[in-house]
Amino acid sequence: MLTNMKSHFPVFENNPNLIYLDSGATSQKPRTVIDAIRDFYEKHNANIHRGIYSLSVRSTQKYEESKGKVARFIKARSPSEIVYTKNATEGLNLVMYSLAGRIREGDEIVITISEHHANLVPWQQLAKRKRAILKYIDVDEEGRLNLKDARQKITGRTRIVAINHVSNVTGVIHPVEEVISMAKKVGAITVVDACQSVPHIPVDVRKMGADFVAFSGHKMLGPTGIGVLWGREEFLKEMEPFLFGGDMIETVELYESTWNDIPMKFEAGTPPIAEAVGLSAAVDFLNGIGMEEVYEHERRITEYVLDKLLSMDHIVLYGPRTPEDRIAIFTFNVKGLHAHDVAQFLDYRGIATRSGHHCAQPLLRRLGAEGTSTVRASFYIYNDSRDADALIEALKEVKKYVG
Amino acid sequence: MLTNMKSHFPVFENNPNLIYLDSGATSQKPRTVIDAIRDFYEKHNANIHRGIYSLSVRSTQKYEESKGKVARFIKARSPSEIVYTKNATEGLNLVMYSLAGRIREGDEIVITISEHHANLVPWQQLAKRKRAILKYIDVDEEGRLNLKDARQKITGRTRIVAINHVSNVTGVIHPVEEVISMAKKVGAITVVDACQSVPHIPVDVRKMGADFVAFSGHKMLGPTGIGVLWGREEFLKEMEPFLFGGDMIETVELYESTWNDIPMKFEAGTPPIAEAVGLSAAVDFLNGIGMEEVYEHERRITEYVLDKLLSMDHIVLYGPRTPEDRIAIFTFNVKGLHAHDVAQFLDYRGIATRSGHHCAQPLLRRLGAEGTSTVRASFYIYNDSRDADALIEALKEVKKYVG
Amino acid sequence: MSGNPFEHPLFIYAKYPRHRGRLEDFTHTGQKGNPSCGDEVVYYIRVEDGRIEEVSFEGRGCSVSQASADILAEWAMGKRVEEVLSLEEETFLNDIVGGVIPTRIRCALVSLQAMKRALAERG
Amino acid sequence: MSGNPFEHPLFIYAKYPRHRGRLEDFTHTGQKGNPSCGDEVVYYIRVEDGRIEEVSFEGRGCSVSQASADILAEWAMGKRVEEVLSLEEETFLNDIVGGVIPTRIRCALVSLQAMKRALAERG
Ligand SMILES: Cc1ncc(COP(=O)(O)O)c(C=O)c1O
Ligand SMILES: Cc1ncc(COP(=O)(O)O)c(C=O)c1O
Repeated sequence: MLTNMKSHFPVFENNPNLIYLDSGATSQKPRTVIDAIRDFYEKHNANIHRGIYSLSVRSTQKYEESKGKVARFIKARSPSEIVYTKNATEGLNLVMYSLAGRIREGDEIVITISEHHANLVPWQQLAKRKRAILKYIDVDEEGRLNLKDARQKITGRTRIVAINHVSNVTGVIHPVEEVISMAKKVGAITVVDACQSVPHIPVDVRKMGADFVAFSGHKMLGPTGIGVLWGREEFLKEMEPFLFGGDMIETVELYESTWNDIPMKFEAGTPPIAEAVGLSAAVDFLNGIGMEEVYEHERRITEYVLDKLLSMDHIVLYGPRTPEDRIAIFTFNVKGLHAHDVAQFLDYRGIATRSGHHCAQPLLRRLGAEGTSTVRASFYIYNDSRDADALIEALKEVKKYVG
Repeated sequence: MLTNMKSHFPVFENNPNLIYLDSGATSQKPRTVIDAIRDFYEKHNANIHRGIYSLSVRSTQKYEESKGKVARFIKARSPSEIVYTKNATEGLNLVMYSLAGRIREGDEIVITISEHHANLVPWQQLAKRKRAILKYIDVDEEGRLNLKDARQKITGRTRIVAINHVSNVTGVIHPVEEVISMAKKVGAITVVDACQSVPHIPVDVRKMGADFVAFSGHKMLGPTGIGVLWGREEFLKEMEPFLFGGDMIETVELYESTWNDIPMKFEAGTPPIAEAVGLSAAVDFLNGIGMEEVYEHERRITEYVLDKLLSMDHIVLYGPRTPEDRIAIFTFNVKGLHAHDVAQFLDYRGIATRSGHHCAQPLLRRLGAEGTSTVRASFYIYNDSRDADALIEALKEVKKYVG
Repeated sequence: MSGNPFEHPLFIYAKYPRHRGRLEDFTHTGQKGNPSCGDEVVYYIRVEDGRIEEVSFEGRGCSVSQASADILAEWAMGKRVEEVLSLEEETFLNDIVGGVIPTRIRCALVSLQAMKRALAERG
Repeated sequence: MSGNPFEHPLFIYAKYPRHRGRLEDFTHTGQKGNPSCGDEVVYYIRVEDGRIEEVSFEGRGCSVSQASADILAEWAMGKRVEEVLSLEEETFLNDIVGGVIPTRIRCALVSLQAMKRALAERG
């Protein structure tokens, strides 16, 4: 297990009793990330591109350096395949809007029932607008993807396949490579929501084989206000731009414009500069640990927590009952108690969890979560077995209020 | 004149020789803003909405508080009219995409020749896509709006009028109220790009009368990664959402979704939370000075600089030659020298300016700037007459390299 | 409401509601749900001469939503319709429900909205 | 390039170009502009048996773009076409132009791109 991690995160110093189990929503930030942002504003702050003065040169270099780091982190071919967005949601919408022109009536868009709304509602709305057919690949009772169903749903009429790499509800690591290769066979474009994978497991976008991969900075120790969209160069080059404005153009005539090279073509206006610098530091921090180690750490936590959770018969767990191919996210309910009440009790015990539908209403319905309200505890590198014990103890205690 | 302002901005401590005249591109950040961001990450960081634990309650409150402050700052009716975007460019694109459904072939969209690309390219592309007619209101030789031309261009077929409040090239404060009232008479929707006004002059969106007003946080002492779109409640309520995903929905069924209330309907995914907290501190800082005082300060600088610039016959100034109705932005060329070379010389003298087309190619062509490359010096609250003198001295010195 | 929610009066109220059920002879009914968490409240109300004679509710959800539904039913009985329609959120939350922590406000307001919807309909 | 641009060799080059003008008998020509600042370079090149015999250029823009156009013209003369086509940006910037500060790289590369465009065309 990783040890002494909390000491790198000032939030735990300032909230000594905090047991933070909501990293699935957003992670805490190490001191190095916070310092990098401050340092940027205090020493180098300037807008990037076209500034000819030293400050602007420095800020441009830092911005480019950040892209280089992110590119290497996910094994992209080049930093020019990295588009910075405001969050993962914008990245997924960008792909949807930019590909919209290729979708015709009757075309099929295939997603899974386990998508976060960010990788569901855009495709649903695109399908409605274009009279395309939206199809859902099913999961089993534990939230694992039904590959047989995938093979049936992906057909010669499928134009786009969009899928999450890791579910933010069940923690399942989906076999995206297999789904992508099915999609490739029929010539469909593939889009992966990697929000819950990039922070938690090693991700190699080239091995994965997808055409687009989106994720957020704030879930991987980085700041809010920045997301990453990786896109295969060929696609980025030929795609229509999405947001129009400064920096994404080459020339602007009164009635016509031409576009800048990638990735600038997709970065209209002032980008999240300080945020890029913060994200850079976050990648450094994760590299310092090693993503294999991050995954191992979560796997040990998973084994520990799963064992305890499954032994409590007042707990209903939504998701896999085995520790393979999953990260340390646990979504559950206490029989007879409402998720909000349980989450509030946990908070009363100093444990920060989330209750609600976790932006995945269709999945929670599929898994049979009544009213779609559930409690989610999600772990990250700074959590240890003491945090796990606190959760387990509190859940044992809750039993007395049941019924 | 405001005095001792630089002491509030750490960048000047760390770059003691820096004469920063590029606030039109992005402003420097006061210590209070930098501290607010750090404080947020170190003490309160959590995702907002639906978190039932204390940290999330605090971060949600800080986010809401930020909206309240921004709403009061621009005299909006309610914080629910404030949508946070990633930058002003996104805000303007949001309006364009959300209104697109109302535009038919032959409809007219009227903008001005002095728009920044962010308030030009979106409308140009909308017009192309819908076969609508894009019309430009002209400016005079000094960049002041031609109101007679506005009266001619705005007709019964005009559906949208989009205009910048203050030009980022000439510094002219346009009479937007008059243009808006012309637009109202014909029932057109009005969109104001207030990027260069909100940081520099008192802005009252209700008095202004527009339907939408967009601006950026990073130009008004706030962080990168956040912009503001104010929209009239009636419009926001009936408009189609733009980005789809978490938090902007009410219910998600497999093939249908319903939308959340405003402003959440327009804020898909994790918003710029730390950035909102930083913007809050920026608004406090500006309120501490008073926007009337900010404007007065710039007016005094303008009088001072204008006088000197106009006395140098090797300088060609693009913009008003009088100090009325303008802010302290000066765009110019040195006769016989290229803007890039001049800007680099200024940098050599420690003066940070910008050279290029300032994302306003059509305006620079209109004003006769050859090759559209010009130097821009833009002042803000931390600049004083010493900064102005440094610029003037350097420009005098440059004369010897001419010809 | 803060601290242990299971030892809070609202949790007890939710467990032992006084007005749960469906009136036989209601003149007004109205429903409100919070789809994001599945909370739901339906009121059945008997109004006579502009006065609320009897109220009951059905629904499901967290303790705060169900308890405040019950409390509001109790409070409304005997009041005039206008009085209930003009009840402000702040007053409801603080003076009638007795204070609700920020995160649970949405839960509590479901009942007020259901009640207003019911009374706003012509009976 | 850093320091005072007006006392930098590139500025002098730009002021006193050796190869400005238009060849009468060119076999290749190519143009590249940087619309964002108006820099522009057009090359006129005479190639014989795969060897570059003569080069001239026209254009306008900042000192870096115009000086590097001139320097590249000088360098290219006598070289074989393939050699020029395989010239890398780094080498061009550092060894031929003599180093360019980051902000001016785009300015300097306009000429290299124009030259490659010219030579890539069939004569
Ligand atoms: C007038 C004007 N409009 C729009 C913008 C675009 O702002 P942003 O880059 O923050 O989206 C700017 C700033 O560059 C501007 O000056
Ligand atoms: C699987 C998944 N997809 C998408 C998102 C959306 O990310 P963001 O809110 O940063 O846009 C999240 C996070 O909430 C997520 O967990």
